Amino acid sequence: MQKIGVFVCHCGTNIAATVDVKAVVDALAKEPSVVFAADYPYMCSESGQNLIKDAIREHELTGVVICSCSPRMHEVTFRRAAASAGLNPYLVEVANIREQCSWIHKDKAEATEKAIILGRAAIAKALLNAPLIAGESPVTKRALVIGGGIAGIQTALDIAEAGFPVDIVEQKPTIGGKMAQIDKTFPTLDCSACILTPKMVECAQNENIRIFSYSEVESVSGFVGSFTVKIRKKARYVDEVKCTGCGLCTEKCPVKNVPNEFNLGFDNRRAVYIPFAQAIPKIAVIDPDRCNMLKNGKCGLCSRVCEAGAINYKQTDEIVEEHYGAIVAATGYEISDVTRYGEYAYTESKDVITSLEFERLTNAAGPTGGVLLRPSDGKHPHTIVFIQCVGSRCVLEKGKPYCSKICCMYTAKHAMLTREKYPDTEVYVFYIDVRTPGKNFDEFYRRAAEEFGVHYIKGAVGKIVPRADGTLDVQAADLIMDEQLRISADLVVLAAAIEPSKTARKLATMLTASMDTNDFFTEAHPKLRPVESPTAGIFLSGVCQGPKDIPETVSQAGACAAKVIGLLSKNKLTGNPCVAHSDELMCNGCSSCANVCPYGAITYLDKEFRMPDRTTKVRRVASVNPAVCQGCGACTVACPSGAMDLSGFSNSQIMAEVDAICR
Amino acid sequence: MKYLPTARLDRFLEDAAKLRKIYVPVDGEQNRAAYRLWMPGTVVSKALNTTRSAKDFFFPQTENLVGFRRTEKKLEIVDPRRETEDFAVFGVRACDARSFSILDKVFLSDPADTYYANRRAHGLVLSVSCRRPAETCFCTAFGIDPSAPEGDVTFTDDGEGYYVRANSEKGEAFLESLSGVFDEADEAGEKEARAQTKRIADRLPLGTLPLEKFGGGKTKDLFDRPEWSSLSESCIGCGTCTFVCPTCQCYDIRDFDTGREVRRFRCWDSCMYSDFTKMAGGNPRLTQKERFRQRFMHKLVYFPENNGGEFGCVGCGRCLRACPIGMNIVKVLKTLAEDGNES
Amino acid sequence: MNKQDLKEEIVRMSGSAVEKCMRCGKCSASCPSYEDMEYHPHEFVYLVEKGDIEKLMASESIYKCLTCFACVERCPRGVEPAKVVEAVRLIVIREQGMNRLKPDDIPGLWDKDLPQQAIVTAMRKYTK
Amino acid sequence: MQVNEEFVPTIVAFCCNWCSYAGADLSGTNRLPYPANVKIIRVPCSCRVNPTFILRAFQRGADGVIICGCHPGDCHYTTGNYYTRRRMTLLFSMLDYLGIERARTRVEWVSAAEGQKFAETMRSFVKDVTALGPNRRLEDLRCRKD
Amino acid sequence: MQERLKARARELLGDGVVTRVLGWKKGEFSYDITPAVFESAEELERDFVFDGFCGANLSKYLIQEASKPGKGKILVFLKPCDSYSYGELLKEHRIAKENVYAVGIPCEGMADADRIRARGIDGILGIEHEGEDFLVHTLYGDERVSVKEALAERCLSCKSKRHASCDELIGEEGEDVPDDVRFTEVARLEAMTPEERFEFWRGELSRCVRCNACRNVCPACSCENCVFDNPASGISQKAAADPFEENMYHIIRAFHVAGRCTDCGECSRVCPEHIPLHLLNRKFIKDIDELYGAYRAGESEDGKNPLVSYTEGDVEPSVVNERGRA
Repeated sequence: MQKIGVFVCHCGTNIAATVDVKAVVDALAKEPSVVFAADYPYMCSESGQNLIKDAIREHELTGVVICSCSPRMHEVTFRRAAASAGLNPYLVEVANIREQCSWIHKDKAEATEKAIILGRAAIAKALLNAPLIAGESPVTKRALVIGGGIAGIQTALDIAEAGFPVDIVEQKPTIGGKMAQIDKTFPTLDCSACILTPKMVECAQNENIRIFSYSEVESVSGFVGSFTVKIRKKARYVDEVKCTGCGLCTEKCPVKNVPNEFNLGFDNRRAVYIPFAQAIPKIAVIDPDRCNMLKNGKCGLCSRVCEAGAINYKQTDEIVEEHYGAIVAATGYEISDVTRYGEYAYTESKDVITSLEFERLTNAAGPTGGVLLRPSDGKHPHTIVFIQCVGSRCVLEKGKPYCSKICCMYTAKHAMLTREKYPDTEVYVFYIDVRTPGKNFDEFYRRAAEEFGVHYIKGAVGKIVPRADGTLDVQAADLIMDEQLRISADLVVLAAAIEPSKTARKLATMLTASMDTNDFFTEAHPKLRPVESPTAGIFLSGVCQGPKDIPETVSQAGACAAKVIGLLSKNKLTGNPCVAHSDELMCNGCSSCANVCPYGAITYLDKEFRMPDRTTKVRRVASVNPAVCQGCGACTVACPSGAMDLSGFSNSQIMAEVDAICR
Repeated sequence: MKYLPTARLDRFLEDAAKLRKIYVPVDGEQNRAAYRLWMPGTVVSKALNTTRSAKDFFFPQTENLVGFRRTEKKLEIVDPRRETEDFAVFGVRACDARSFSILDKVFLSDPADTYYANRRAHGLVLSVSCRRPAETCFCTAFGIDPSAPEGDVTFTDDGEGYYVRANSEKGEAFLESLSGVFDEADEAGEKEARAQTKRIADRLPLGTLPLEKFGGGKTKDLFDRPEWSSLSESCIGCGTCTFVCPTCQCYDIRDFDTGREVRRFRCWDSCMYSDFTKMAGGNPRLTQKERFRQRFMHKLVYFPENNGGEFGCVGCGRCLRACPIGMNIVKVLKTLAEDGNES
Repeated sequence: MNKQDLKEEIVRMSGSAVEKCMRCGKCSASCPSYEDMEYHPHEFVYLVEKGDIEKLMASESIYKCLTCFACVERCPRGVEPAKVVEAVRLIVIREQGMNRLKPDDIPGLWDKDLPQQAIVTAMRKYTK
Repeated sequence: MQVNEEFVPTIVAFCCNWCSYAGADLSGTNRLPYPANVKIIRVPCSCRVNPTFILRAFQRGADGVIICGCHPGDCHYTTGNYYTRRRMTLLFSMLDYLGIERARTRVEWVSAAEGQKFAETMRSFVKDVTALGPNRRLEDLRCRKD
Repeated sequence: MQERLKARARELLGDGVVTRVLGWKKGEFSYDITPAVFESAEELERDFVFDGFCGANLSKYLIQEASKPGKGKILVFLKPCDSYSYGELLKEHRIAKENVYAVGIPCEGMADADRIRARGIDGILGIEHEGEDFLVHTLYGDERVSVKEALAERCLSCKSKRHASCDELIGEEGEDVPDDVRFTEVARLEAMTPEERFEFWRGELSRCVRCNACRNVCPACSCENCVFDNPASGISQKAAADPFEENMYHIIRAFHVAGRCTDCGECSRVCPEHIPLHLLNRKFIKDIDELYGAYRAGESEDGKNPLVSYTEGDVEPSVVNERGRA
C-alpha cells in the first residue's frame, strides 16, 4: 500500500490569495493512499522543507506530492529534500498550482477546484512513480578538436592547459586556418600572423596536444564520455618523423606551376610544398595530383635531395582509432561562391576580388610583398570600390539569408588601411547598413570615414562592367542623394558572405549533432548553452556555430574548452534517469525506435529467448543506452508494440494523469 | 395446429411486439444479417442465418456483473442488475435452437449462472425451419433436424407460410394470447413442409460426418494424434470461430475503471487466444497447437464426456464461412477420423 | 479604392513581398531608366509598403520602367520591384478604362504634325 | 459553484517541458488569464504524446485535447516535434475521417517566450470547443458524468 | 499455373535448396483454402492448390517458419501484393531472409466466395473456371458468375502486378496498376459531411466483435505482444464493451500500421462482419501520399517509413481543418 504525503504551499499570498489552500488540503487528504496532508506558507523555505522531511520519516511516505509553483522552479529543491530524508528523489511530484493556476485565475472557487484536480493528477502520477537511480558511465579523459583554425587551436590550448590530452584533426597540411591568411585584425590592426603563429607553435610544443594534420574524421561512434573515432591520416608521401621542414625538396621540385591555395591562386607553389613559412607542423607534403613521380613514376628528384630520407612515394592513407570523452566541432567557414552573382563580373575581371583575396594582396608575406597592385596588370589602383553584403542577407537560392557579421568591420579595416598607405586613392564603400556592435567597433568605422576620408555611400552596386581601358564601370545607387552613380574603378573588393565548411554536414551526421538550414551547427540552447550541441559530449567552437569575428571566436573557444574540461574532470557521468527503456519480451526489433532517436541511443542485440514451449529462439531486440538517451520519448510513440516506455513519464503515468483530470 | 401465411407475418410481429420485445433477423450492411428489435416497417431477412448466433440474447458479449464505487476512503458495492423485460427471438434456426440446450448445461447446472438464468427465464425462442440449407450446414450430422427446430414455438416454413406449433408452456401461452392472427391447419401440411426440407438435407455434402471416433472417453485416442500439428499450423489464433459459434461459452472477467466507479464485467473470451489460460504460474497451453486442440477436443470429446454424450457442436457452419484460413471442425473431424491407429 | 485596399491589390497583383525590402537600393542601382524616373524602383517598393500609392499613380515614372527585370533578377530579398511598378501601372490604366491616356490629356497633346490616321484613331477611341 | 448550466468543456493540454510548459508558466508569471478548465500535463517533448493518450482523454470525458510543443526547428531534442507534426496530422485526419469534429484537437507551437500566445491559444481553443458542445462522438458512455 | 508451381516446388525440394514449401492446401469446397507447409513431393501432389481462391497472404507465416532452428530454408509463393508484405517484414527485421526462398507468382485477382453468395447464390458445392466465368455448382442447380464480379474488392483496386521482394519469378513480371480506383471509396467518404462519415463508421464499426482476425492476419501487426493484449499498456481490451472501444481499437490499429501497411487487404477479407477495414488503412496511405509524397510500404527493404521520418517543411496538423473547406 502506497503512502502519499501531500504538501500544499501558500507561496505567501501568491497561491493563497486565489486558491483556498485549506480546501485543497482537505480534498486531497481524502484521496485513497494519501496518509498525510499539510499546508505551509513557503514550502521551499528551510522550515517548509523540514516539514516534508519530517513527514517522510514519520509517516514512512512512499511518495510525495507538492502543490506549489512550477516544477521548473523547485522540483530540484523538493527532490533534494526528499532524498535527504531517505526517499528516492524521483518519487516526488509537483502540481503546478501557481503559474498554471493561482496566477491566471481570479475566481477563488474556480482556482481552488482546479488546484484540487491538478493535485489529484499529481497524486495519480506519483502512485505510479518508481524509484529511479541515475546510471553512471565512465569518461575517457581525452578530447578531440575537429578543425585547426583559431577556434580549434584556442580550444585545444585551453583544454591542454587544464591538463587533459587533446587531439586536433585538421584536413589541411597545416593548422592555422583562415586567420593565418588574414593580414591585420580589426579594430586594433595588429598583425594577424604575429598573434596567431605563437599559438600554433604552442600547440606543437604542448605535450598534451597531438596534431593530426592532413587528416579527416572517418567515423564516430559511442556517446558522451566514451566516443570512438576513426581518423584518416591522408598520405603525405613524406615521413612526418623524418622531415625537418628544411624546404630543399620544395626548392628542387620541377613542377612549378601549381596554383598556391594559401595565396588564393595569386602565385604558384611546387608539387611538393610547405603551405607557408610558419606552417605547423612544418612538414612537406606532396600533391599527388601534380607530382610526376606519383603520376607516372618519372622524377624522384625530391627523394634524391632529401637528406633526411623522408620522402616515401609508397605511403598510403592510414586509419587511426582513438577514444575520446568529448568532441569539439571547430570546422570554421569558407568564402561563399561569388561567381553566382554575374552582375559583379567576378569571373570576367581579375580586378574584382574577394576580401580574403584582398588580405593576401596586402599581406607582406603575400604574392605582392604587401604592395597593393591590381591583379590584372600589376599597376597601382587609384579608385577602389568595396561592396558589402555580397551574398549575405540574400534570400535567393544562391545567397545566404543571414548577416555574415564580420564584413562591415573588415571592410572598414581594408578601406582605412588603403587610405593610410596610399593617400592618393579614392575609396568608396557601398553599404546597406553598417553594423558595428562590438567594443571600439563603431569608433573604428567612424575613424575610417572621418579621419581617413573613406566615402561611405548608402546604397548597392547594381552592375559592374569591365571597360576596354582596364577600368571597371561601377553602376550604383546613392539612396541618400537619390541618384544613380557611375564610378570608374580600378579595383573592386567584394565582401562575400561566409558559409560553414562544406565538410560540416557530413561531420554533423557522424556526430548525430543537429544543424540549421544554413549548415551551421545548432547549439543546445541559443542563450544558455551556446557552446554545446544538443548531442551530449559534442561541443561547438567558432564559426561552425554561426558567423563571428576573432575575439568572439576566441572567447567561444575558451568557453567551449571550459565545458569540455568540466566534462573531462569528472570520473563518472551521472545520467538523467528519466530515460527510455525497452521491454525485450515485447520488442519486435523493427527499428522504428532507432529511426526516430535523435541521439543514436538505441542499438539492437540478437538475444536468445526461452520460448513458452521450452525451445529457445534468437530474436533481435532494442537496447537503449541510458547514457546517451535524453528522454524525449519519440521512440515510445514510434514503437507499435508498446515495448518502449519512458521512466518518469511512463504511458501508465500519463494516462493516470489524463484520467484524473477528466474524472 | 396453427398456420401463419407469410403475408400476415408482419401482423403477427406487430401483435407480438405489444406483448414483449421481439427480435428478428434483418439484412444489414455488407450482406450481414443480424438480429434487431422489430419495429413497424422492419423487414425480416430471408438469409439462411445471422452472422452472429442467437446466443447473444442469453449470453451477451459483454455484461456488467458488479460495480465498486469509492467515496473518499470507503468502498461501496453496486449491483448493476435491473429487472429484465420479457422478449422473444424470432427466426432462430434448428442449429441455434439446439445450442441453447448446450449452453443451459453449462450455465444452469449447479451453481446456476444467475445472469444467464435470468435472461433464459424472460426469453422466448421462436424457431423457424430451414428451406434452403447451405453447403456448410451439418446440423444433421449431430442429429438435429433442420425441418423441425426446437424452441418454445416452432414455425415450419412451407414457402408460403408457417405451421406454428408450441413446444413449451411458455410458447403455448404466447400463442394463446395471439390466436387471432393464425389460421387453423392440419398436420399434414407441416409434414409435407418438413419432408421438402429433408429432401434437401439428405443431399448436404457434410450431412453425415464420421463421429464414431469422437465422444466421451476418446481423450486418450485423440489427444496425442500427430495430425494436430499440421491442422493447427495455419491457425492465426484469432477468435472468429469462437465468436460466431452458438455454443462457445468461454468468458473472461475484467475490471473497467470509469473514473468514478470500477465496473467488473464479463466478456467473451476465446480459447484460441494466446492469453486464454494465462495464470499466475504461467500458461499451460503454450502453443497454438494446444489451443487449437483444446477447442475441438472440447466440442467433440470433453463436452460429450461430461454431458451424456451430447456433442458441443450444432453444425451451424458459421465457422466454416468465417475462418480466415479455411480451417474448421469438419476438416478436423475428417482428418482425425482417418486411420488413427498408429499412435 | 482606399489606401489599404490599393496596397493589397498591388501586393496581390504583383505577388511581391514589399515588406521584405531591406533598403539596399540594388534595384535602383541596376535600373537603366533611373535618370528618367521621378520615383525610382526602391521608392516604388517603399511607397507601396507605406501605402502611399497615389503619388506613384500620379507619376510618369510608371511609364518609364522598361520591365527589363534587372531589378527582379538582382534583388537579394526576392522583392521583385518591376512587378510592383507594373502593378501600379496596371491599376492606373484600369482606372482609365484600359487606356494609357485620359481623354482630357488629348487636347494638350494635339499637334498638327501628327499623322492624320493617329488623330482619327484617337478621336474614335476617346469619344466613345 | 456556478449556478448557470452553461457548458464548460474539459480540456487536456499536453505541453512539452522545454517550450510550451515554460510558455504556460510565463503566461502565469505575466498574469495572462485563460479558462480554468484547461489542465496541463507536462511531457518531456510533444513527441512523447501517444495517440492513445489523446483517445484516452476523449474516452474519459475530455471535450478537447491540445498538444503544444516547441516551434519546429527549436525542439529541445532537435527533431521531436517534427515527428509530432506528422503523427498528429495523420491522427487528426483519421479522426476527421471518422466524423469526429475537427476543432476538438489541435497542435500549437508555443515557445518558452510566448506566454501571451499560450494564453491566447488556450482562450481560442476553449472557445472553439465550447461552441462544439460536449464530446459525444468519441466518448465512452461508461465514463459519462451523471 | 498450379502445375508449374508444383513442379518448381518439387524441383527445389529435390535439389535440397529448400526443406519445406509454404503454399495453399485444398479444402472441402472450392473456396475454403488453407495455408499449409508441405514437406514432401507426395504432400504437394495430394494437396497443393493454386487457383483463383488462394487469397491468403502467406508472408506473415514466415516470421515463425523462417525462425525455426535447424529447419533449413522454406520456399514461399508470393503474389505481387504479398511480396510487399514480405518486403516490409524484411525491412522490419521480422523475417530471417537467409531462411526463405521467395518465389514471385503472377496474380490475376482472387475471388471471394462471399461475393458470389452476395449474388444470391447459395449451397455452393463446387466452382469451375470457364473462360471469363465461374461455373458454380450448387445444391439448387448450376449458376454462372463472371470472374470479375466474384473478385475481392482489393483485387478490383489492385495496386501492382509487379513484385517487390523475391528471389525468383514464375511467369512474366507485371506492372504497377495506376491508382485510379484505389482511393475512390476513401475520397467518397472524405467528401461526405462529418455527420455522414460518423454515421457510416458507426454503422460499420458497431458490428465489430473484436475477434482480432484483422489483427492476427495482418502482416504489419506482427508484434510479439499486441498493446491490446497487454494489460500493462493501459488500453488492452478483450471486447468492444463500448462504441468507444471499437473506435479506439481500429484507430490505434490503423495508426500502428500507418506507413507500414502495404494495403494487402487481408484485414477486410477475414473480417467475419465484412467491415471495410482497409478503408482506414487506405486513408492513411492516401494522406501520406498527398502530404509527404508517394510512398509504398514494402517496396524497398531499406529506408525509413514516413512516420519515422520528416522534413522541415512538413505541413502543419491544421491542414486537416483547411482541407475540403475551400
